[in-house]
Amino acid sequence: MKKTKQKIIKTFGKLHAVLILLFLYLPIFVVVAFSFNESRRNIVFTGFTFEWYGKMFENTRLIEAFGNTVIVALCSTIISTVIGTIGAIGLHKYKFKGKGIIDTLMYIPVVIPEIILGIALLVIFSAAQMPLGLLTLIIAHVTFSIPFVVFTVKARLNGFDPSVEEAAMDLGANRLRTFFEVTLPIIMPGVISGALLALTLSMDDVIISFFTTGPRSTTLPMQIYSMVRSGVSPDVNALSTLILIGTITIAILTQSGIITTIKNNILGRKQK
Amino acid sequence: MKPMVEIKNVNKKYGENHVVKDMNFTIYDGEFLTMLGPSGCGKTTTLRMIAGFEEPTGGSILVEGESIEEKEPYDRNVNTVFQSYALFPHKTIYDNIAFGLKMKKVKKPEIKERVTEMLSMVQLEGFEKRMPSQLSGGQKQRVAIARALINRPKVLLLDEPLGALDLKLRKQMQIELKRLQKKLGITFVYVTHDQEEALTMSDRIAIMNGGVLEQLGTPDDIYEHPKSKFVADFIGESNVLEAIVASIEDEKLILNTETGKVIGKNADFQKDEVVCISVRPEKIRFSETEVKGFSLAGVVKEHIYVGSFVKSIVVLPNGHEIKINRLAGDSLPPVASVTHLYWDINQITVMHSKEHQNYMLIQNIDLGGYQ
Amino acid sequence: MKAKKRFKGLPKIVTLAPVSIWLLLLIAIPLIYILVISFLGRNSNGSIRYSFALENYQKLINAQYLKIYAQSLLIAFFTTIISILLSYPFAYHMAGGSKTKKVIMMLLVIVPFWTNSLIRLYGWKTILGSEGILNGLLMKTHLIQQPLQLLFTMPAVILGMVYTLIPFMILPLYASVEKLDHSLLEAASDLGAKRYHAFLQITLPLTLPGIFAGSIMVFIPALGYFFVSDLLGGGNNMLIGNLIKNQFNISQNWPLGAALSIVLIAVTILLVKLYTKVGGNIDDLGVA
Amino acid sequence: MKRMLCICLSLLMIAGTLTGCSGSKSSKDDKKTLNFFNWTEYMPDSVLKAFEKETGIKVNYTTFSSNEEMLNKIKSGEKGMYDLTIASDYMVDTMRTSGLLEKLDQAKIPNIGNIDSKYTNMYFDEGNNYSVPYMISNAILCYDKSKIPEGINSINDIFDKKYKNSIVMLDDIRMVMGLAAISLGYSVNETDPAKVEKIKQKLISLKPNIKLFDSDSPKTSMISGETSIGFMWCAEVALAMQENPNIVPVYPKEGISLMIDNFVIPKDAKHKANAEKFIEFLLRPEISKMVSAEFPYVNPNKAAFELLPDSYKNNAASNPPASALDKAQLVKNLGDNAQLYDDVWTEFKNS
Repeated sequence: MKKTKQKIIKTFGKLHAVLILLFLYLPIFVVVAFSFNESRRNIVFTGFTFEWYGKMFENTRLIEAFGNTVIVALCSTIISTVIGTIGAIGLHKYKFKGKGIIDTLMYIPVVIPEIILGIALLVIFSAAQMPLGLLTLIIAHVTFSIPFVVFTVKARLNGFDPSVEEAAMDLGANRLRTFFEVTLPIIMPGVISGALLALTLSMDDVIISFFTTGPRSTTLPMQIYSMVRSGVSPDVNALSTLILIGTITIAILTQSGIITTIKNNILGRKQK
Repeated sequence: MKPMVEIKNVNKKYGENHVVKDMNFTIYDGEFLTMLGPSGCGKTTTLRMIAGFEEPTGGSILVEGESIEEKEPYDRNVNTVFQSYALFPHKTIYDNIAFGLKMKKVKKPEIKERVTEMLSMVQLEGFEKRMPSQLSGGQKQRVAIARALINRPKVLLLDEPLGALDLKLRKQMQIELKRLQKKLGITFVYVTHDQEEALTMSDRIAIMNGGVLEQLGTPDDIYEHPKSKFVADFIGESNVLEAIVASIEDEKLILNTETGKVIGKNADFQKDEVVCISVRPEKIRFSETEVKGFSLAGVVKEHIYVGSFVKSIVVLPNGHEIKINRLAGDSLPPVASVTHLYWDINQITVMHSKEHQNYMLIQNIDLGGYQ
Repeated sequence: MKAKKRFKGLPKIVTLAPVSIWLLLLIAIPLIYILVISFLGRNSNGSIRYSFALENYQKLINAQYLKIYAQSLLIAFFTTIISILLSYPFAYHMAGGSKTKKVIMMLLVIVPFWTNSLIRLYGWKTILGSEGILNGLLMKTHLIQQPLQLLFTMPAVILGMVYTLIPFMILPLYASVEKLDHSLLEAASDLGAKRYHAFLQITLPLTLPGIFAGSIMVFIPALGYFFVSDLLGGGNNMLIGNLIKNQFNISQNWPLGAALSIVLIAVTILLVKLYTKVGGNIDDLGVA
Repeated sequence: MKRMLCICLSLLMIAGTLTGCSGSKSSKDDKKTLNFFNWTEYMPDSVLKAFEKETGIKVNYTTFSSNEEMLNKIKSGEKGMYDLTIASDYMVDTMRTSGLLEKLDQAKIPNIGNIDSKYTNMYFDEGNNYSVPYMISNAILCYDKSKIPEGINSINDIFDKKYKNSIVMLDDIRMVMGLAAISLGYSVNETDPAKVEKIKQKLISLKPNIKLFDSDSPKTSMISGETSIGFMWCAEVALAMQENPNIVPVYPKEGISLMIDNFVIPKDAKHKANAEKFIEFLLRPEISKMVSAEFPYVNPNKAAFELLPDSYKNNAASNPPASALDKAQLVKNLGDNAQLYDDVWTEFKNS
């Protein structure tokens, strides 16, 4: 009797998981499907066509926006990941007077309404006479990405054994070498998920980007936002489909790193 | 013998918590010295100060005559084996062991050769490609030692390396460590709270308590002649009695303990001074009648058979229990009978006692109907 | 010879300086700027009148605003509860799988995150519209004669919120369920606890930090996600997000908008502090 | 595996920077650029390309979705960031009084003569020293005659209970409240609290009939049949009519509210000359015709009007009857009463 009960729970669990994933992916199937739709309006599926993909590549402003987004997303992700990771290590290891303040400040970007953070940053940039452009965009994106990197890396640092660092120093590695040879590799999964989160946030932001960008540096989300405002037409769907495929490949590449290490472990155990 | 490590009035304070108080001792080249003491006695802190993970608030540490307390851990010709092994979880065993050499930019072929040699020394041939998570406790511990020794350090520091192993494996590792130390001739500084381990492995033991060096000496010197009540208590089992010097007859001391007179060996004690006597359980003998000079008697509470010998407990009138170990087969007074205790004065130690006032307090208790 | 004095503070400064300076410059200063504005007035042409005024905070206590706050809190509350009910079994199942399965399921949860959230909501609009796919199917199979009114209702807004925020609930839940060591469960059943007893007495309490962390990461954003209520709710009801947005746009009343934002931030920081008092581990707030 | 991972990540970065740099070729801020800040979907690409080809001036085109968004950016951003933008009538008034606009050099814009005199010398900018009308849009009603055969011709018709849950409205305070004001015969800029209270009650009575608010693209709900009555910009109605012939525009007899969008040059614009050149270029009849072809708003350019095809002329949505225009009202700044309207709107939305 106990066996079947466990089986039921297991299948229920599987079924539930599949339903949730379906729920998550339903609209994405629709978006991808309508990217091949013939009619201009995303209402009814009339015919199959690749027209929108072609049309999309001609749209130079779209490509330029995509270029800007890639630069901003990558630079802001790298900067916020670097500052966030070493910051998390610092916050994990050391106590200092203003620690309470920094910890509370860490939550502000998560909660502050985007429109007001955007305006406040714009006021600061103009007060500092900084010309609005890719640089100010990157600075703004780093500002709201850092907390997420710090949270994920700190979560990873939770189970970190400090004597491993001491062992490395004991064996002749200076502090910097220890960081790169020992600390960083161990907390890498935390750093990667922090970076992925920062990348996601940067590629989805519209309101803060609107206020902190200059005339020549519109980003893709802003472009999509304006296209959507005039009624979603299939070329937006086509664009989103391409981005989706792009991000899936990046995710598989980075995460597969973990999968292969797992495989090595399994192989390793067999060898013994 | 050339001094290898010199600790010169080293102090360490964490805020007001004075962890190491004015430590002074020397470790000689090729010696196996153990720092022994209860947890929190400052032994690990001292070790970490030699390794460079902590900086002394005062005093200096010299290795081969050169002061190193200002130096970074990676600039010191010293290596450490950690209690938690601290192997690099993301590197293979080969990379773990080769780490030190890689830092010294040793050429690849030489690294390969020395690592293979070290692996055979610790009986881990063929484990190069393994990950630390795939090894047992003993294997991990041996990799940690190999990783430290491969750099041919002047001094090897071991921070309770056998703590996590089971009894049988620990015994085996104790012997292996001793053999390795003798073979390589490297100075070992070993930290443990397990006194039996210290006694079996060390050339010399430094007993520490509350940040103070109680005694430094060979294992038998410490066992036979503990300098303080703490050392006597801490090393092996010991009966410690407080007494007052009634009179001195050339090298004999007539001592009044709370429940009777005993005799001890004189070593510059004054009359009426309060002293502590430390008597090893195997050194006390029973007697039907009172032996000359001794008036210590008590009721036999129980005899416990412990493999090769018998542990007996005798309760003195003031409730103090005396432990006596006799070889199995010796004649023993029956339980609940009164017996007289005596010993050979050369086999016990008399010590100056700090708790002087305490004795005065209990002197005039009426012993009442002693039967 | 004296070895060079080790500059002990270097690693501390190298690690903490960048993040602290960045936060102080680009978060603390805007916060002060917003706080200052929230105590100023508004000129007739919409610019800021630089004279101290408490009017903004007084204005907050008016029936309409309280109604909006209540409604937003209600929607955020329902969104959180539904997210927990949907995510818990999923996270539990995910934590039970093999290592590779865990990574794959984690990926499956994160990937939808990366397509533009607006486009995905439009996807829902196409599905739920009265001429949409769902209604079309139901009509075709004669289950219903009249198309159902699914869009522009409160449930549609909550569906949109849950859809956008559910990954924020699954990941911390997964993190705390995975940390749970299963020997505890065996111990419970060994002591005669039936399956649901074991769940109530052991699993649930131990995964409370995860639930609490997930709730905070769903509840707070849900208060501010005005574009979900505009798209799926047809702008029929106002959330705190809409209210704040209007102050900065149409009515050009920055000080009032600032005051509203300060209140929202204060409520959130209060929630986070409450969370730490309950013993939740702050680090659980981070994604697994 | 790790090495392969790093290689692909670095490849990605190089690709990103390449497309990025190629994208923003003329990063130097030289003479030959025009930073144009415009509404989304309000300027055909073809016109921008034609201008670039003819004058060699590269147009950096950034968009916003409401007058106030543009104002926020210009107000708090650095001076002279944008050379040209488009503001509705009341916004021109606000920006002019706040000193955010440059005076136009009339000599450089002779084509201003093409603009219908009805739309020049308006209250917000006598003598057009600061603004040049670009397009006029008015908020009108429309209905799907397949669903509502009896049709609609006045604002009060839509208050009928039978149209429950069937209207798509603009999500715009001034336009929606203006509609209710006009239906009561009040001005769209009514500030008398008693009258404003009446407007509020009237709006609340309309709420059950409203299915959704949508300023992005209300036409989608009309085309998809989600709603049978709509209150939206005339161009949206015109575009909806192309997709769904059943849709009929309605100029309610009580009158409509009007919005005139104008070219303006922000203060300290770096390329003022280029901006003026662009305005002059846009005022040419054939160019203005290109704009109306893609965005069927009401075109104030008389010269261009003649060139427009009949489909534009007899389409009532983009070419309103003269009678409707006389009674059209302009939305004005409310000054201190803005809060009054905001409270009404919040209560209406909450009802």
